[in-house]
Amino acid sequence: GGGEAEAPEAPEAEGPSEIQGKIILATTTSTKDSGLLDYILPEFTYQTGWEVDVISVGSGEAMAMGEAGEADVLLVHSPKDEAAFVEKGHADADGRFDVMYNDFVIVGPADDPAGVKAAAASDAIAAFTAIMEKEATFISRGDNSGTHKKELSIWEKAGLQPAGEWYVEAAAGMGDVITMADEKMGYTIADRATWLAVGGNTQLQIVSEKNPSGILNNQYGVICVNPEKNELINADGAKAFQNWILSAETQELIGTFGTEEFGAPLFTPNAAK
Amino acid sequence: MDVISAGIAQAFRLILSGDQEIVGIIGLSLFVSFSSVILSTCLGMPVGILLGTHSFRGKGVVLRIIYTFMSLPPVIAGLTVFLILMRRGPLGYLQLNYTPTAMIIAQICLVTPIIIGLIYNLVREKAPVVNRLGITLGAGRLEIMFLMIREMRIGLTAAVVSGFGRAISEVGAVMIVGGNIKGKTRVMTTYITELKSMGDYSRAIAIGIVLLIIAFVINAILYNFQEREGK
Amino acid sequence: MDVISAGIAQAFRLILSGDQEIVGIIGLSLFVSFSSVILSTCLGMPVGILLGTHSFRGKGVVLRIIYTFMSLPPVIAGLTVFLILMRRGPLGYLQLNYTPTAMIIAQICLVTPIIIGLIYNLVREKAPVVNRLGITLGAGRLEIMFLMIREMRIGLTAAVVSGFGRAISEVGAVMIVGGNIKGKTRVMTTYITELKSMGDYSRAIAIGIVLLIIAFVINAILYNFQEREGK
Amino acid sequence: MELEIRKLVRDYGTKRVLDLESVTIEKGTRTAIIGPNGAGKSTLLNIVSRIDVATEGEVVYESEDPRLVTQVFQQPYMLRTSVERNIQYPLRLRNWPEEGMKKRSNELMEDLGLLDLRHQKAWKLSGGETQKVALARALSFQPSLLLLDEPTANIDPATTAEIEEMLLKINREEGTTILFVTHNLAQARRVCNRLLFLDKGKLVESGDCQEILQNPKEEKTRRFIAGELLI
Amino acid sequence: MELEIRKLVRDYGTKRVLDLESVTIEKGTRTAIIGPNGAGKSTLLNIVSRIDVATEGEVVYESEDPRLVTQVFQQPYMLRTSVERNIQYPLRLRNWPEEGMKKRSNELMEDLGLLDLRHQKAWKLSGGETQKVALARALSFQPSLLLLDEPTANIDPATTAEIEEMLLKINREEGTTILFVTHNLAQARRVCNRLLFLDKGKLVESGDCQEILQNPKEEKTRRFIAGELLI
Ligand SMILES: Nc1ncnc2c1ncn2[C@@H]1O[C@H](COP(=O)(O)OP(=O)(O)OP(=O)(O)O)[C@@H](O)[C@H]1O
Ligand SMILES: Nc1ncnc2c1ncn2[C@@H]1O[C@H](COP(=O)(O)OP(=O)(O)OP(=O)(O)O)[C@@H](O)[C@H]1O
Ligand SMILES: [Mg+2]
Ligand SMILES: [Mg+2]
Repeated sequence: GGGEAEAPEAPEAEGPSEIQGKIILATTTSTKDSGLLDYILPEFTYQTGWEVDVISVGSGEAMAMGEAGEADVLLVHSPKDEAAFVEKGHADADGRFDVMYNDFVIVGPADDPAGVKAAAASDAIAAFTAIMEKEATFISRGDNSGTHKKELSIWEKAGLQPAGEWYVEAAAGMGDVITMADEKMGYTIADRATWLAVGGNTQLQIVSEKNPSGILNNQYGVICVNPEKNELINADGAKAFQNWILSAETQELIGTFGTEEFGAPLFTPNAAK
Repeated sequence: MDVISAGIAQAFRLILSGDQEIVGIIGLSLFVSFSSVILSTCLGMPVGILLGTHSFRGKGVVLRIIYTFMSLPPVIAGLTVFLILMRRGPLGYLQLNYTPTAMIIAQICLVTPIIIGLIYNLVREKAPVVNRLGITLGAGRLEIMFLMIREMRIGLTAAVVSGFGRAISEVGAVMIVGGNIKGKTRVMTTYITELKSMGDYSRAIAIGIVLLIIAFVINAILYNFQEREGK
Repeated sequence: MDVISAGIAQAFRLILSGDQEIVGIIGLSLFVSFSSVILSTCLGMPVGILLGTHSFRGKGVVLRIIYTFMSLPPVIAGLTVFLILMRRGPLGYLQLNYTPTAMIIAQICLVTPIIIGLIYNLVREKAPVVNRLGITLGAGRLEIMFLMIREMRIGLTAAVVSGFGRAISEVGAVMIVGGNIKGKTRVMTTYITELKSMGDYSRAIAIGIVLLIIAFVINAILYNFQEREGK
Repeated sequence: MELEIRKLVRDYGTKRVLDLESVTIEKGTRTAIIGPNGAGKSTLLNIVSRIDVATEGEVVYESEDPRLVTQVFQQPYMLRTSVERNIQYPLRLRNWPEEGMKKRSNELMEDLGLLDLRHQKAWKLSGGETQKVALARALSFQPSLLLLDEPTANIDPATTAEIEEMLLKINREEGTTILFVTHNLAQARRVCNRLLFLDKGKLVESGDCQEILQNPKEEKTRRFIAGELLI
Repeated sequence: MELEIRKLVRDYGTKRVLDLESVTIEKGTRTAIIGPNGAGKSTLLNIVSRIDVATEGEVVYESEDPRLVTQVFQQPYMLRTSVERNIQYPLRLRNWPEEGMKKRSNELMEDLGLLDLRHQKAWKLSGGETQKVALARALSFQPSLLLLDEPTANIDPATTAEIEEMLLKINREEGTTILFVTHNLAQARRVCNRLLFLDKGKLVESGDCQEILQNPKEEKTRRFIAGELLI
């Protein structure tokens, strides 16, 4: 993405702006289900007067919506596809910006039959290799979501091609897949936000996390959709959103989200300054 | 099971709490489902009655198609309406996607065939008798239609109730065209789905129970009306 | 609109290609829906007929509850069955979650009330006449039940077809208890949802059209059967 | 001339149930239609009252207004409302004022001994009561042509006498043309001045009622009339 | 004794439609039940044939077997199949062999002039034809008690004579007890040897048929019989 970082126009702190219209934000389920957007968006509307219709879908669909010009701005986590998206000219002139990241965790049954926790507590590639060697049940998202793409990239880096009875391709939502892993006493990879929300109800545990190489990082980016796609795209609102979410104040706000409930922030802001 | 009983307890707490957000969600559910059922009834009832009373070439095919559309998956109904209403779509200039109006349109696509099919099936046997009575007493076409409705009101009510059940419990279509936007297009079923995907099963079940209680109250009202009229 | 026409074209290509995976998905859809409809019919038809022919204290309440369950959201049906069948649930030892059996059970919960409600409504008016004929000709209870079924076969078929439409088009329940596992529990509707979430609209519509074509063929078969029998 | 029947044919599938040569019914006449079961008498009435259509031929009416023709069926259908409202229904269609309707229906109920039943549910009456209500309903709006299909078959002797009296009276006072299907030859003799004898869909004989009953020209008619002497 | 009616009362809501003192019907008798419309004649038959239940009192039968009692209704219901199969249905219930059924139904169709109609759809017959089929169906299994509700009301004179003949014959040859509702006093005189006169639900007079018709003891009966003289 381009490294441009305009200072966002700080609104006068006197009162709410007049509502001037709405933008459509297509995003992944994790940003919405984690509660992040509910936490930060009122501030955006208050400051700029743009209302936001949040459509939470898979990353794949979010980008399809962008491509079709159905959304004005995207907040997604599938960097490779995002690059391709920009390349093909679906983004506006400014392209894509990093916003924040959280991380993926590999979770598995309490008794950890593949011994991942002992062998590879912070090595995702070793963890996957151990699971495949033991043919321990592994549930894959199997739906081209950002999480699924991340999983596939780890298999690829490990030089493995998972297949067989133990490798369950369940194309369902993240929460469903965590539940399924619990039911089937298998492993899976999940984004931390969803894991924190759903994992408490299960008997699963984190078996591998915080890979030093950053392979388990879950990077979110923001993209304004190319306004030439159709005349209904709200380019002003989209740009205002992009500027706002990249602004120092918002980044700070993102950095505080989740501390109350989980004791630690769910997302780490990392907008390119 | 604890989850289910917790859900039941929570359902009652929710109802008693009168939480503004929940009230809004329930209100929108009712608004969307009632609107779509009323419009579907206006469309489907005359069509069902006409099919039940008239013969014409190709009627068999029409019926088969209607029965087929009783199997229309909500996701497909939603997707089709979405594609038609989308910005680049033929009706994009109306900017209806992600509004309750779009949700109503999508539900009409689902509910109308059900209402037509059920009414046709109900009317078919009794209609000829009512029809010939109407004719010999000097009723016009429209008057005969009203007579049919009055004579078969119990069965017709049940058909409409089935349509309502379908509309209020359906999630696939309203999720796609509505987008489950908080405070705007979030209805009970999309909220249930969201809660479920967040792993909050007991709250999901609580909302489900609230939905059933509402359906029960509505059915009870219609049923009482039937009781008084029928028998 | 391009997406829709692309979907239509793709639907025919899919059907003609005979792709093994698609064939498996269609087969499982049919297996699950037929099984649940057959079992629901076995449960629901006698209950519907008995409700239509007998009076007893509390019948009004029973009917209201059945009508209410016609509005049961699939997600709730799925979730409840899931919680009962889950590993830590009361029937967890059966290990049925994520199997077609669980999908059938969840669909039975959805379809049975629909079949009971529709049949009750259908039987109510005509049943007394058939009933008294049966009694005076010396038919026993069971024989009267069969007589009802034979006399009202057209309407009953339509009720069952409605139930089938509900089962085959439903996604919420089978998604939760089945999990949409490739090669195991993936059916047409869960596949459609998956395709949609991947943004592959035209393929989603193609599968939707395949589903409708199948429903059309099944309806046409039943309808032809009706045609021969009725009139 | 009230109406002219022009070479009427009616086929059901391959079965020809009516195949009449032309006949004219004069205004103000009282015509009996007699013949064995299945001769086509009801079919003829149905075509005249426009609820059935001829396969070939046509009926030409003096008046253009179809609302002046009415028919009382062999098995009358009662609207799902009170006796009184059944009788008033044709008047309501004609926008009579509430007052006038009340007066007219009271008159008719008085004549037919229905006053006690006025608030009863009409569809739960006994066989004879039903037929009386159907008659009152047909007479309410003073039709110019009255078609009756065995109107006193289920009515007790005293009431039968009253009804015959009534028919003669409206014919005399209002000039109502009457077409009257009956199996009771004595009744035909008492009430009618014209007669059509049908057998197997054909018009065997027509003419003056008394004359034919005394001196039938055709062998078939002779045998039919002789049949009555057996009983 | 074929059956004993013990102080029978039947209320519909607040309306008492039957309030009989005790009566015995002897085996092999032919009893006419006469009375004005709404007297409770059909209600009485319905209770005797067990399709209605008395509010108070009971009917005691000589035979325990309910399959020996049958009834022909005022408005008979035809099964949705052919004439022949309608007639054979009670035999099928009794597991008669195919051969025997064919023979028996042929016999009856011959007697009632139904042979031409054997393959017709029974529910599309004319009024009189319907009644003949219903009679044949009831007679098929040689019941010991036959309840008839105005069985010849819609039947032509020659066939009426044949049916009366037939009833006398089965009574004579098989000792069948006959309970016979009719408005035709001449018919009662021809067919019956006992008579019950009902009015407003009460038993006004009972005894020998010919005697009562010639010399009624009660004023009400006298007036009713005089009514026939008017026609
Ligand atoms: N819808 C129909 N389909 C087939 N056949 C029919 C239909 N309606 C009537 N018929 C036949 O047409 C013939 C004439 O019927 P119609 O009812 O006119 O007789 P009808 O003279 O009124 O006899 P009845 O005195 O018994 O009432 C009968 O043989 C009957 O079976
Ligand atoms: N289900 C019912 N609900 C209310 N009233 C009824 C019901 N059935 C019959 N009645 C009333 O009971 C009375 C007796 O009816 P029933 O049918 O026994 O008369 P009936 O003697 O057979 O008369 P008809 O000669 O006219 O056939 C009638 O006044 C009728 O209106
Ligand atoms: Mg007739
Ligand atoms: Mg009666």
